[in-house]
Amino acid sequence: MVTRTAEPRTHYLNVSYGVMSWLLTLDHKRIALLYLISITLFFFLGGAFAVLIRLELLTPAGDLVESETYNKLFTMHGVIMVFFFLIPSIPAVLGNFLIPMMIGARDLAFPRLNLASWYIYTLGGLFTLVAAIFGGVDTGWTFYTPYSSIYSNTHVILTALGVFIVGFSSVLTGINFIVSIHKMRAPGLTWFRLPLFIWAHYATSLIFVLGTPVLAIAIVLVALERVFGFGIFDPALGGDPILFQHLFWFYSHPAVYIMILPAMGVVSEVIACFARKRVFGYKFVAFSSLAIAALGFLVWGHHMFVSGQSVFASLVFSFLSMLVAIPSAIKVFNWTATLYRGAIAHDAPMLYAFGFIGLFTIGGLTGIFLATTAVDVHVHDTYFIVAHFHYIMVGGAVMGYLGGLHFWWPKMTGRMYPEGWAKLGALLIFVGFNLTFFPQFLLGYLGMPRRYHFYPDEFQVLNVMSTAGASILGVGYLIPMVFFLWSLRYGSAAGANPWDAKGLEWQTPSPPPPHNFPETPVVKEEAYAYSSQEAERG
Amino acid sequence: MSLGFPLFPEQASTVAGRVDALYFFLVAISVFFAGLIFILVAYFAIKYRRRPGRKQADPVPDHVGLELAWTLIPLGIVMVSFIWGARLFVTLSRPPADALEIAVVARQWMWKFQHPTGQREINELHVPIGRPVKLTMASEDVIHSFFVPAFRVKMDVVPGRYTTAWFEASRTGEYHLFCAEYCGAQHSGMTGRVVVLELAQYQQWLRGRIVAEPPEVVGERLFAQLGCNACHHPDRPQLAPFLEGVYGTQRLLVTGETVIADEAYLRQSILDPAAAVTAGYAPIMPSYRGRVTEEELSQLIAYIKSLEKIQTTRSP
Amino acid sequence: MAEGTTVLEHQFDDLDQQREASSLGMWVFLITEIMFFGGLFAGYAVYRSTYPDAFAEAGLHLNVLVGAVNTAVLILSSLTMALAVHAAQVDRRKALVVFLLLTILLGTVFLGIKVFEYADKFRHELVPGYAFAFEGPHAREATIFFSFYFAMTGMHALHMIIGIGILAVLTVLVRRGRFSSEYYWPVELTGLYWHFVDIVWIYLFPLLYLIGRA
Amino acid sequence: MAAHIVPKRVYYLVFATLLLLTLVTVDVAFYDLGILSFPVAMLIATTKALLVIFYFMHVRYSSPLTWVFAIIGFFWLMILIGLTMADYLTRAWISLAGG
Repeated sequence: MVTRTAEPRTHYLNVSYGVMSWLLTLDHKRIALLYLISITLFFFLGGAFAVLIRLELLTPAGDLVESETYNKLFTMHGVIMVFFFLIPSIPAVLGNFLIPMMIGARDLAFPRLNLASWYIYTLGGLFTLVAAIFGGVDTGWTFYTPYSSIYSNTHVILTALGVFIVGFSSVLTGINFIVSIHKMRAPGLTWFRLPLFIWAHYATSLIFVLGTPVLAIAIVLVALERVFGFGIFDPALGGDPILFQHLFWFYSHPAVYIMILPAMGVVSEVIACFARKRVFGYKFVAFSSLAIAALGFLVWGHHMFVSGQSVFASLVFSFLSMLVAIPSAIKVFNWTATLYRGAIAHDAPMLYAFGFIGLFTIGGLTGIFLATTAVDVHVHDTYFIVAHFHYIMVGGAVMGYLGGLHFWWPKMTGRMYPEGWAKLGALLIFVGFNLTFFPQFLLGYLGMPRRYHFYPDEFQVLNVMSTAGASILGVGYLIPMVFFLWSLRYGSAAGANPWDAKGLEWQTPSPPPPHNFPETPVVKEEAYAYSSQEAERG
Repeated sequence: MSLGFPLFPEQASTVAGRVDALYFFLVAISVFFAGLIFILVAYFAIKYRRRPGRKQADPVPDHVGLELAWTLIPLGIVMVSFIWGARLFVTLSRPPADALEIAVVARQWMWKFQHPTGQREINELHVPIGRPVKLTMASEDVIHSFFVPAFRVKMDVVPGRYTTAWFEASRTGEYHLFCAEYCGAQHSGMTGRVVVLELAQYQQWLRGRIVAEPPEVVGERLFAQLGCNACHHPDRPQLAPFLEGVYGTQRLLVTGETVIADEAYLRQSILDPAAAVTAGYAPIMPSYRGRVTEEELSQLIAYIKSLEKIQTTRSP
Repeated sequence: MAEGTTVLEHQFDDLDQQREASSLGMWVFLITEIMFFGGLFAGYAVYRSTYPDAFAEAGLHLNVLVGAVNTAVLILSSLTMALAVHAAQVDRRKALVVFLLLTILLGTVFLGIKVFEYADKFRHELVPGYAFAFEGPHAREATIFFSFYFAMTGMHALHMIIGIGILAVLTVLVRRGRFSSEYYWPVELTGLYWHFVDIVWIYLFPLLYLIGRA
Repeated sequence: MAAHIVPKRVYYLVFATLLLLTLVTVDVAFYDLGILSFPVAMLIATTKALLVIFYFMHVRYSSPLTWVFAIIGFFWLMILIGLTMADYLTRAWISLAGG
């Protein structure tokens, strides 16, 4: 089972050396690492903006930075975290690395497109960074018209161009995943033998492909209006600024599922492995991913209940938004049921999975508040929303990403991370996260609007709690950063399958050879056949 | 509150309690399901932890009945929430007919209000208790949002059109008014207060303000200054329709469609007369876009609306 | 087959798999294109339903004859593209080159006519943001119509230019003998893209040129 | 799975039909069909688009997977346009005070 290497074995990391061997690589595993480095940079950049935001909100007065600066801070935080960290995070790093291995392929279908997608990502990132350096942008990550198209005098075009460009990288990734999953599966690997990680990424890729172009055209239209004076959303010409919101949220609501679906895929893998059980209700979990992707496109209007959208449309969107809660609930119940009578190990990836379930449950349940029209009227654009989407995006997506990173780190690097530190990091992140964002639910219902630079005094205590939590959260994020780097040199060798996990990616050495498998594997059993493994051993 | 800082907003409107009731229903649902999940996960994680003697899991077959249960039960619950919310939302969207009508103009970064009797306020709104108040809101620049947490009322103010909101204050006092839609540099400074007074105090407050002309009087003067009465005049029925009693009626358009002559229609007819011409008339009216401000526009509309009340004898 | 093996990329098992994957990839890409233009169509639908008269009146300022001729040119280019794919399938390299060049030529003619039309709009000051001298009661909303006219036809023209670029590269590769009846799908995929751009125009033509004619 | 080779005759036929339909749609545009003029124009355009998709783009001879993705594209386009219009076409439904 375990591959012993007497002499240095050729793997994807040592097959060639030099900067160019990385910058021109077509190997999906190396491209995944390129993405890992870039999105980590953006994560800490976005995090730095968050630190400044939380420090400013420590006191009710606007005393740390000017209002203009504060507005740029939350805008850059949102733009960078959403478009340059969360959306590419799990798909571009873990998905890129694992999908070919999980389906028993030598690479993705289009390796050159894969590399191109990283360059496009980098180019988009550069535009956004240049915009930030030249003074930033202050429209909010939502770029609402007519503020963005006419009134703002910051670097809207440069930033929007960055977002536009990075969209192409999403599209290319999506095409690559869809085609690979359809056409490159190993012999015997039928759809219902696929790991749930693959199902989740398939659903995610559909959103990439169907949604991203609509955001792209929305941005193009804003640019045409801003640069050339076209009349598209301009009320002075009879244009409707709300049309922009429709186009924007057609992508940006499903984008939330781009973030959470892959995390759900990670959690399915981790729970199955550490409970040593097949995921309960496999087909329901698999199809609920597709259901989320499909229904996710029908609900965007719940961002617009108080926008001046028609009352009838709001009711339709409210109804449809309720439906999307169901597949999410199905997943949570099935994960919980998977734990029943399992053999549960409490390693760090599993702690992240537990954290994910808890935080996603809260995020999902508060989503029902927002889908309920009359309650949303009150909490819309308050800190309740901020808390809700951070529970989904950070409590959900980032916990999933970190859990996945811990889980597959041995596979990616061939090294183990220090388990004690990892558990400490997971604990700090969980505690810090809740302390940061739970008070924001209370703030939101009290009525504190989002994007406020200064605020009435009575909101201060909860804001102080939130800032205190953020500092714990910040430390929590630094810990894995440090020990992952440490493990590259000092971590113990991992072996092919340190978790004794199922799945094709664990059947090849760590780090994997350049083309993943010595010969194409043939699949004879379903995913997560942990009990049959037991039977084999007698 | 003993904590020294609030954890729950005041209820100062007739709908606040109803919104909160739904909110608490959802909180109860959330606590139940989140609690259920947390307890089960924690219980399973401990009871079935891996230990000597428990290296492998017990196989548990899938259970379609369970899947159906946790599909259908949550579905039922969210449908309750949808229907409950929808009914309340429709209430929130329909101002009562007898409401006190206040014109709101939002701009970077202030709120301007005008009472039906002409009094104007900036960043401060005085309203009587126990009387529905309807806000007809317009923006001079970007999107803003009128938000009074204590009333549980929020509505975006969108440039180029009217949006409306309404509330009926149920408790006297001063309450926060926020702009909830990000609107630029001083967004967080675009705040104010709503002062709820007893009816007598409100009337006293109205009397105490500098006597301004009621909006319909200013509107009437504008109507003459802008030359509207050159065509909209009983002597020239072939040129333009009478405006007496026009507000709130069904209008047949040249396209064959009918519209209700509400604020939005009157606004459109002043700014873009050609967009919806009343049947039987030629599209000869010039646009007044750029020639009237949002406030003048609301005064003109107030005048046209007032014609309904003044005019008692109607041509047959 | 010797030629075939050189084009087989390492991640695929055989040429059939590679061809199917490439074809599926192209179709998925075309979906993104549908959604990209879809945003424009949705915006158009919103404003056309809001300002039907203004759109009808503004549409009269476009030249139906020119639009119809351009439609015919584009349909003809789709035919030559389809014939190019056919020539590639039956290994007739000379015919393939001829049809590709014809397609490029027709695409260029289309763009030439488009330039002529744009110049006309500039001359008559019907360009939002540059000079807009539309007369009539609907002048304001007509700005929106012409904004969409330029955004839609501009995006379409951009796709045409990209398509012509791809066709040019393809022609060079064909002359270098890179393709055969076994490995011809780059021609086919380019064809898919070209036909898609044609379809977009098939909708743009009635939406922009033909409304309000009666 | 060898590629299907479509006879050239089919291409010429499709081309002729497309030209004919172009003439028809131009001609029809000059008759006042009232509210029907828009649906008729779209019907003709869709017929033309389907001809191109089925024959020039070979979908008629393609695998079910290609059909699925082609349909998904247009279906999602309809979602985008349909739900957006669900807002714009119903804005007047709850308008005047008291409703």
